Amino acid sequence: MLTINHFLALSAILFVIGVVGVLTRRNVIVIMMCIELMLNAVNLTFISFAYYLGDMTGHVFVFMVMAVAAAEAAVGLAIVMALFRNRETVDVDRVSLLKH
Amino acid sequence: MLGLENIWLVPILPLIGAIVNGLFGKFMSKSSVTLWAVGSTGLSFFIAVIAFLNLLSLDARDRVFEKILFTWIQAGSFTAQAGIQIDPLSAIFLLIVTGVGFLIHVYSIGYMSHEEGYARYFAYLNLFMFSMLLLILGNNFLLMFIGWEGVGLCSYLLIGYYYEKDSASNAGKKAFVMNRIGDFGFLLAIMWIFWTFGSIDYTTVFPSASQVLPAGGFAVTGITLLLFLGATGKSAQIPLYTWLPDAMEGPTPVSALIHAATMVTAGVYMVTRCNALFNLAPTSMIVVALIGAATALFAATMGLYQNDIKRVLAYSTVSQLGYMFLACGVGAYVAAVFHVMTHAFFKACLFLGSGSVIHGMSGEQDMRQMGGLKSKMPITHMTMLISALAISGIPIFAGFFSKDEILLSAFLGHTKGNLVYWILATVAAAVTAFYMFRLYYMTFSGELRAEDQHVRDHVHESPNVMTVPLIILAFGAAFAGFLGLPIIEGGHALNNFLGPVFHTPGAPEHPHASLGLELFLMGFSVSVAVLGILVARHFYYVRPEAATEMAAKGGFIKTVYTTLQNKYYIDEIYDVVIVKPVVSFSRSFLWKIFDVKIVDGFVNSIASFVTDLSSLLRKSQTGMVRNYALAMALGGVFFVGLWILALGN
Amino acid sequence: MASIPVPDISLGAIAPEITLALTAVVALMLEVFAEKKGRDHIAYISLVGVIVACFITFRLAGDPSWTTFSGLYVVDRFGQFFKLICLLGTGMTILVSVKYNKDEGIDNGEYYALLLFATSGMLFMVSGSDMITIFMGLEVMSISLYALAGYTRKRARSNEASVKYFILGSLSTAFLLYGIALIYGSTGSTQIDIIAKAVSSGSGVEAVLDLGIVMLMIGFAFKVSAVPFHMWTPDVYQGAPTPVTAFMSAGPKAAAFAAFFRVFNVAFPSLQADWWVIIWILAVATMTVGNVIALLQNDVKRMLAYSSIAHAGYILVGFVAGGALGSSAIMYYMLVYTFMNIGAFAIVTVVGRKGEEKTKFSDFTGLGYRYPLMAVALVIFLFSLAGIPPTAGFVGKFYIFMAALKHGYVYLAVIGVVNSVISIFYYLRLSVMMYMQDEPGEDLPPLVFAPSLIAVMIVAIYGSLWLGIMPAGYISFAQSAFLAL
Amino acid sequence: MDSIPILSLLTFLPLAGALLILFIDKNNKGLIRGAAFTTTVIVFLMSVPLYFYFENTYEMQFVEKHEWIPAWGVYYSLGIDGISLFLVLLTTLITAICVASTWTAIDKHIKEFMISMLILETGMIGVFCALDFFLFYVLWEVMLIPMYLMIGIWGGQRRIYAAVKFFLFTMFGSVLMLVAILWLYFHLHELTGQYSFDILSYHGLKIDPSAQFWLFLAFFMAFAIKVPMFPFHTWLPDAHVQAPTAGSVILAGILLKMGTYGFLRFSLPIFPEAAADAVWWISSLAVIGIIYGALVAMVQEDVKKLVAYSSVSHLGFVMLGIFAMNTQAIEGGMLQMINHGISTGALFLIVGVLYERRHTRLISEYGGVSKKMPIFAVIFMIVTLSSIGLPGLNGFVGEFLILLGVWKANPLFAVLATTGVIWAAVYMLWMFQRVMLGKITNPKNEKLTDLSLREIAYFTPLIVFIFVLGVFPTPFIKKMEPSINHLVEQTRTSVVVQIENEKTADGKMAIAIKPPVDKTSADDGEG
Amino acid sequence: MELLIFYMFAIVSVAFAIFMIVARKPVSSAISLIGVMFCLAVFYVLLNAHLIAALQILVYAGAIMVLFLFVIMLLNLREKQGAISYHRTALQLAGVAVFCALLVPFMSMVTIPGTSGGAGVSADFGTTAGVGKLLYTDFLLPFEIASILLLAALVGAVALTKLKMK
Repeated sequence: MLTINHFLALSAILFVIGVVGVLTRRNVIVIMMCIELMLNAVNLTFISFAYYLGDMTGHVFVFMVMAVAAAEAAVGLAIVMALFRNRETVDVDRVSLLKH
Repeated sequence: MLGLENIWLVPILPLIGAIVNGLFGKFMSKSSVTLWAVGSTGLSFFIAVIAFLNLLSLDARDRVFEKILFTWIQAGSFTAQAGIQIDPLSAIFLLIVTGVGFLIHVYSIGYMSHEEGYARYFAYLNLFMFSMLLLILGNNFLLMFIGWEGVGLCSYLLIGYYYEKDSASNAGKKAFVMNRIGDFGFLLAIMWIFWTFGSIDYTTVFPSASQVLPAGGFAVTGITLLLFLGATGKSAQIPLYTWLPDAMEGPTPVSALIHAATMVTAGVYMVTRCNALFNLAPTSMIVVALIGAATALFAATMGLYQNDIKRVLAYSTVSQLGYMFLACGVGAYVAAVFHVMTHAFFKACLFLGSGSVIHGMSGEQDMRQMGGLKSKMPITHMTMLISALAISGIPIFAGFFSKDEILLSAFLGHTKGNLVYWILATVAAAVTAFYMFRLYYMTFSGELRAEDQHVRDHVHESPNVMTVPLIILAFGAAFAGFLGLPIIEGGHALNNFLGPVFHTPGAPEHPHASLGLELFLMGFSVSVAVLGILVARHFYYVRPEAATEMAAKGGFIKTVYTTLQNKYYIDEIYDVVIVKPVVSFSRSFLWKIFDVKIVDGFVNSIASFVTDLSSLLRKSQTGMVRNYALAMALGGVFFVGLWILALGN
Repeated sequence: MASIPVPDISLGAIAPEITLALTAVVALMLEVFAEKKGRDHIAYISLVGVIVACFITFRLAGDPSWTTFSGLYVVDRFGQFFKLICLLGTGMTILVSVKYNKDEGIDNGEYYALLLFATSGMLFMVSGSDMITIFMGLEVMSISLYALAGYTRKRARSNEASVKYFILGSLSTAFLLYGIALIYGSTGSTQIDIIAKAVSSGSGVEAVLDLGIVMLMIGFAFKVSAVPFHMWTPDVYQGAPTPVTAFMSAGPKAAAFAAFFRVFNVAFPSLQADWWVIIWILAVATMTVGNVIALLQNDVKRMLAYSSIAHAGYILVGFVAGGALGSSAIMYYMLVYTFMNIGAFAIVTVVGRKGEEKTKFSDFTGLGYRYPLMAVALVIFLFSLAGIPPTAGFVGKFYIFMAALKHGYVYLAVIGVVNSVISIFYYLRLSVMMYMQDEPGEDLPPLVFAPSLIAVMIVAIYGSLWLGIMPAGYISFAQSAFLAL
Repeated sequence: MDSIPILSLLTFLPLAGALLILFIDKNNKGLIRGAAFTTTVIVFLMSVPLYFYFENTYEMQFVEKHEWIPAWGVYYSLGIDGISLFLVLLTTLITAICVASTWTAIDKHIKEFMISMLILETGMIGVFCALDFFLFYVLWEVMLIPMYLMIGIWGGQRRIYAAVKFFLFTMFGSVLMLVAILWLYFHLHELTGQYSFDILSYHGLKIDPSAQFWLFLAFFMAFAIKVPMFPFHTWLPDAHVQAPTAGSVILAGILLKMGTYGFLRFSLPIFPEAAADAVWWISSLAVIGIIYGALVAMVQEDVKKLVAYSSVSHLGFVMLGIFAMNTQAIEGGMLQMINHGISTGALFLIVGVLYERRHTRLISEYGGVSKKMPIFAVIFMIVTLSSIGLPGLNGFVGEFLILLGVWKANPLFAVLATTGVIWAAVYMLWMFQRVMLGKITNPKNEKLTDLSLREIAYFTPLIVFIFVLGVFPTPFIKKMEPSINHLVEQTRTSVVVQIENEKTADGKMAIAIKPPVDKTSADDGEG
Repeated sequence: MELLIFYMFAIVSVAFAIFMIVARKPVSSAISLIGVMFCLAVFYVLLNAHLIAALQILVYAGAIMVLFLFVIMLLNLREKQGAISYHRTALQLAGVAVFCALLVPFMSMVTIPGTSGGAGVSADFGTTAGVGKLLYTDFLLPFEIASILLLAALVGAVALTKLKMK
């Protein structure tokens, strides 16, 4: 019997993978992809809750998250472009002028 | 007009003199300075005499006059009036102070004529007169305390008169601090008295003393011992006497006035004034008598081998003050006051005489440089001889009567151990006679030993302005004793006059001795004194080289000699035992370690702890974005865990 | 075809946001037509937009509160007050930017448009009574800020700031969103008053709800830069163009606090007994870490960044206290903070000169005598930040600690005041530099004070000083505007 | 008199002066100095009538009360009683003298200096007049800023360290007090149902003794640091030594009094039980302070540091007096505050005179100065004597009354404290000797010039007060007595109640103060 | 049947996700992410969210990920030369395991009363009409805000990448 718990567990796992990706990858673009993965995981949560609650707010929310994800991707990639132009790198560990 | 009503003028006049000379003396001519200074003192003496006569004219029981000028301090139930009180005791002191004071002012005109700070000197001197008179005339303890500290201040200022000399300023400071130690006791005593009696007025405290305080109780013993601590400071008794010999750094008239005739007797005045309290405290009386007797002998021995003419006199003063306290301690207050009076004459005379000698010797104070001044300074010689005889206790001279009365009282006294005091005092009398005549012979007989040709050429008798006071004082030293003729019953004028003051409850009975015993004791003390004189004559007149030979021999005698010359090393002992440890404890522990390292260090270490923490925490800000993300994740885990584990609803 | 019901819409309620958005569009269009030189008018037109929005907001600030957009948007005095703070911050930032942007060559319409978009996002966020409004507002604000932080894109530091801000910001958004999702799941709604009902009736799914609340808290804590979610702040504040830093430290923070406060006090008041502990810990950690690290900073911008972390801590104290007094204290504090902090950053832009070369502490040496008025102004801001009377910062802190004590948080208040003592040290350091160090030998070209900067300084001084001396009106305003529950 | 807001005028006139100076060109030094001096003199002259119009009751007088922050119950309310009257007068006097003393001593940034000075005066007068906790606290901290600037800008070598230390240290104490004030504020609400910062409404408030302890501690920290009491004194030597002369004078003369004033105005009447419990501790600290301050002062090599440590000693007396909690001791404490303001102020001015001429404060650099500066020597001597409490001068009366009162409370403390009299003589005279007496050994001292007329002029009022207060202290005591009696009564009644409670509770006495049983203390209550 | 589909796609999506974070090349990561997204679309269908499933493919996989790939290609990025760091991979897997252990248990606690299995959903649940109606009525405001958001993002992206700085 497929329950909401299956979906929630799956989305939790995907979310965690996204978090771990953010924490371990050095490539900005990959990090951004990890964040996308996290957002996707959240979307899955929303949709499953919406389904099991019988309430479409979750769908609206996911719709908005997609818009946000698109916007973030646009700005984020623009930032990466600018970074690359300045530094010739997308390695976040090398982006540490500002510290202490 | 000049009755007792105006007695307040007596202290005020010198104060005016002091203010005028203090503020404007620099801009005034020498003669007007003199006029203000000496004039005010003279006027004050004049009023004092009239007041005294007025007092005499009153019935013996009514001889207390009190006048409140204004309320000085009033705080809650505490009141200290600025009021004047005169009774026979203060009247005697009043006369001594104004009289001797006036003479010394006159003498100073001559002695100080070449000094730079002439006006300053007289301002201080007048201020001293004011303080001393306030001390005597004040109607309560606090006013006495003002005068008490005031005279201490003037003593400080005058000792340090030659402030460019380190020894002078050191001596001044020493005097002040030693006095302060005494004042510490006095101040506490005043507080204790206030909280016991609810007042500090003499007229309230003394009459009710025997009712309020149980005789021999803790309170009265404590109060009197604290008062006596004050007295030991001011009157240079063991253990606070060391300042007085050093005080000789001041100009000689100052030594005569302050450190011989008046200020140092303030302690005696205080003890006699508080006789009502002391009588209730037998233990304190023993302490007073013992300290007095011990000081009398101890100081006398230190005077034996001093070569500075003024130092000899200084130790002699300490010793004589010891006699006075001995008298107080055995309850012979009249004898004490009597001795104060005679001592004022002969000691002032001796000091002024020595001043005259010093003046004549162009400032030389070392007796080894003197000799043979008999012919060159005849008046000085005569007056000093009379005074030396007086202090040695040779009959008909003043000192004989007063000292004899003390010895007699000691012998007969009710106080425990009175015979011990008598022996100490008698030995001291012999020693006194010896060193006084040692001084006399070294100064006046033989040949002039001065090495400096300039000094030799300029030895001269002092001007009249200096010799006249000498003569007057010598006259007093010779004849003042007749005020207290002991033998003629009823002839003891002083006793009759002062009697009412000392007839307080608990006062010891006046000792009665048979005429024979009295005469025997008299004879004994005189012969002891004569012995002392003869020994001195042997060593310093007949065979002047004998003393040096003996000293040169070495061994025990030499040790005694150097010990005496170094005053038993008491100053050095004080220095090593008290002064140095306190200073180095304060400097190397309290300041450099406790204050800087511990108190301040604690505060600074808090600051450095915070900054250390800061630099540690700063390191967490690595600049690595992934570390930041990790921190966020861990923070999240922490809070989730906290919520679930600790708070879970 | 099913008819679509007419939605419950009141455009008047979102008129300020609309105004801002339209002004932003105008700014974008003006950019197209603007000359190379003399393009200050973009800034001033943006400013006019902000002022108009201010007026509208002010007019909307009446009793009682009402909701619109099907309960997604609420108009109440609490929100309007915070909106005014955000608008104030934006207005002042625009003034600070004029001269700076010209020096930096970034004086174009996009910049102001982004500022205005961000502001409109804040306003939505402040008034949002549904998670979705709050989330969208937050994202509008954040995305604009990511771009603004990296606006001087040629500069490595600015670039780095935006990278860091972006990565961490997105991460926090993900957390926030996950929190919202879980709360939604366990209560069945995203509207905060419905959530409140579900939570208080206990019909929610507790474990997941709790997890959601914590996740949500992480998201907000990030935005208000509370420790340990603060680490982006110093780097971003230091790297971003100074006017943007000034902007970020005021409006977005105020908006985030408003939303944070609203969500927690409207949606989860019944769990207050639990979450106050977390906020308490956040408050203490934030104050302490912010202040302690700020002690040893050598760059003024970075110091101010840490100081802003610390200030978030003080505001969290008011948050913990809660209630009418707590919320009005936060409001007053945010208002004051906007004045003094932007004032301080304004001076940093002046002293920093072209290209922000001079933002070190040592660059302030001797300024007290060369530019006395400016130095006095900075000292006022610093003392206000430090909370020393008679500045507004003092009244603000007083207010906050008053609220804390009213509800019995004595330890929190004690920790707070001790922290404010620590903070004095680094604020004083700057005054030490200006007044007490010998002047440097090197000759630098004189500082340039544009009229716009003078205007912003006057406003800031007014706020930092007058609000401290005569705070009565503002306080009663804040107290009347507390979050009605 | 009632119709004129005299206290507001006094408080804000200096501020107006500061504003005026703000608009004077900074190079017009004469005008700046003149404006500042005129302002302070006017303020002083305006403050003098306070003394004459002051009625001998304990009620607050010249009261002004206006709404300030109604939402919190904060009022702008000023008023003075016998305790604050003299501190206000002292402030106005000392400030005027300070301005006069800086005529040549301050030669850079004069404008800033004078503005700081005037703002400081506003703060100081305000603190003593404030009857509202909020107002009090605001002004209490406002003063820190100009003082901080004065030390930091015009100070000596380590001025920054000293200034920051001063600021942080005193701030630390005051913020704890702030928390306590706020706590009290809500407690007042609990007890009476009203929100008020009115200081007087806190007097005699029955606060739970266990809470009192913490509150008292918080207030104690603020005031003890300000005083400064023994272990909290460490900021003082640094601040004093580094501050410019006028700063030191103000610091010693007035700022330190704020601590002791705080104890009288707040700690005793608001927390009588806690204060009574603390008597032993505070008195011990005070006695330690007296002796410790004196001993450390004795061995200082820097004149200013010596005077600074002597303040620790003198303020120890004041604290001892205040915590003897009887009329004499508190009156003595009040007098001692005034006296310390005058004498230590004068001492710092004296050090300033020397420093201005020789630019060193090391005692070893001097010696024999009397020879070159006779007038100075006289003034120095008088001030020294005043400082060591010579009877007839001001120092004595206060010290004596303190000791008298302390004797009643606890003779042991009185005995120990009285040794302070000896130590004072030791360190002051030793210092005087090393600086002024002896031969001139340092050739640099040969060029010393005596006091100028201006310098004499600003010393004169101090010297006059040294004598006046020493000889005629009663008029001053009379003015303060009603207030102090009232204070003692307030303190005592609650303590008596507490003692009775404790007696019934566990049958033992835990209080250091005796209830009024004997005749004399009953008198005290009535004055 | 549903359960089987779920498990199948769940395993696949997790595998893609893990490969995304361990992959050496950004392009591989991107491709993996697209894979995850396709799987998610399947779940959306399972959950009756047809519109969202479509958008998932169109917007995410179609638009956003293409953008990513485009940038990756544009910048010609590659991670440091060398094989997959097994050390890092182990770390990543361990991290995933730990965090999952912390997080997943929560999800098993969720119970939705009464509606298990989503039996009671209405006919237009998840359809374009259903969601669209909501968007234009109750959720009009966020929809409008989204327009501002996209405009802001556009402006931001342009501002950050314009070649010239004046």
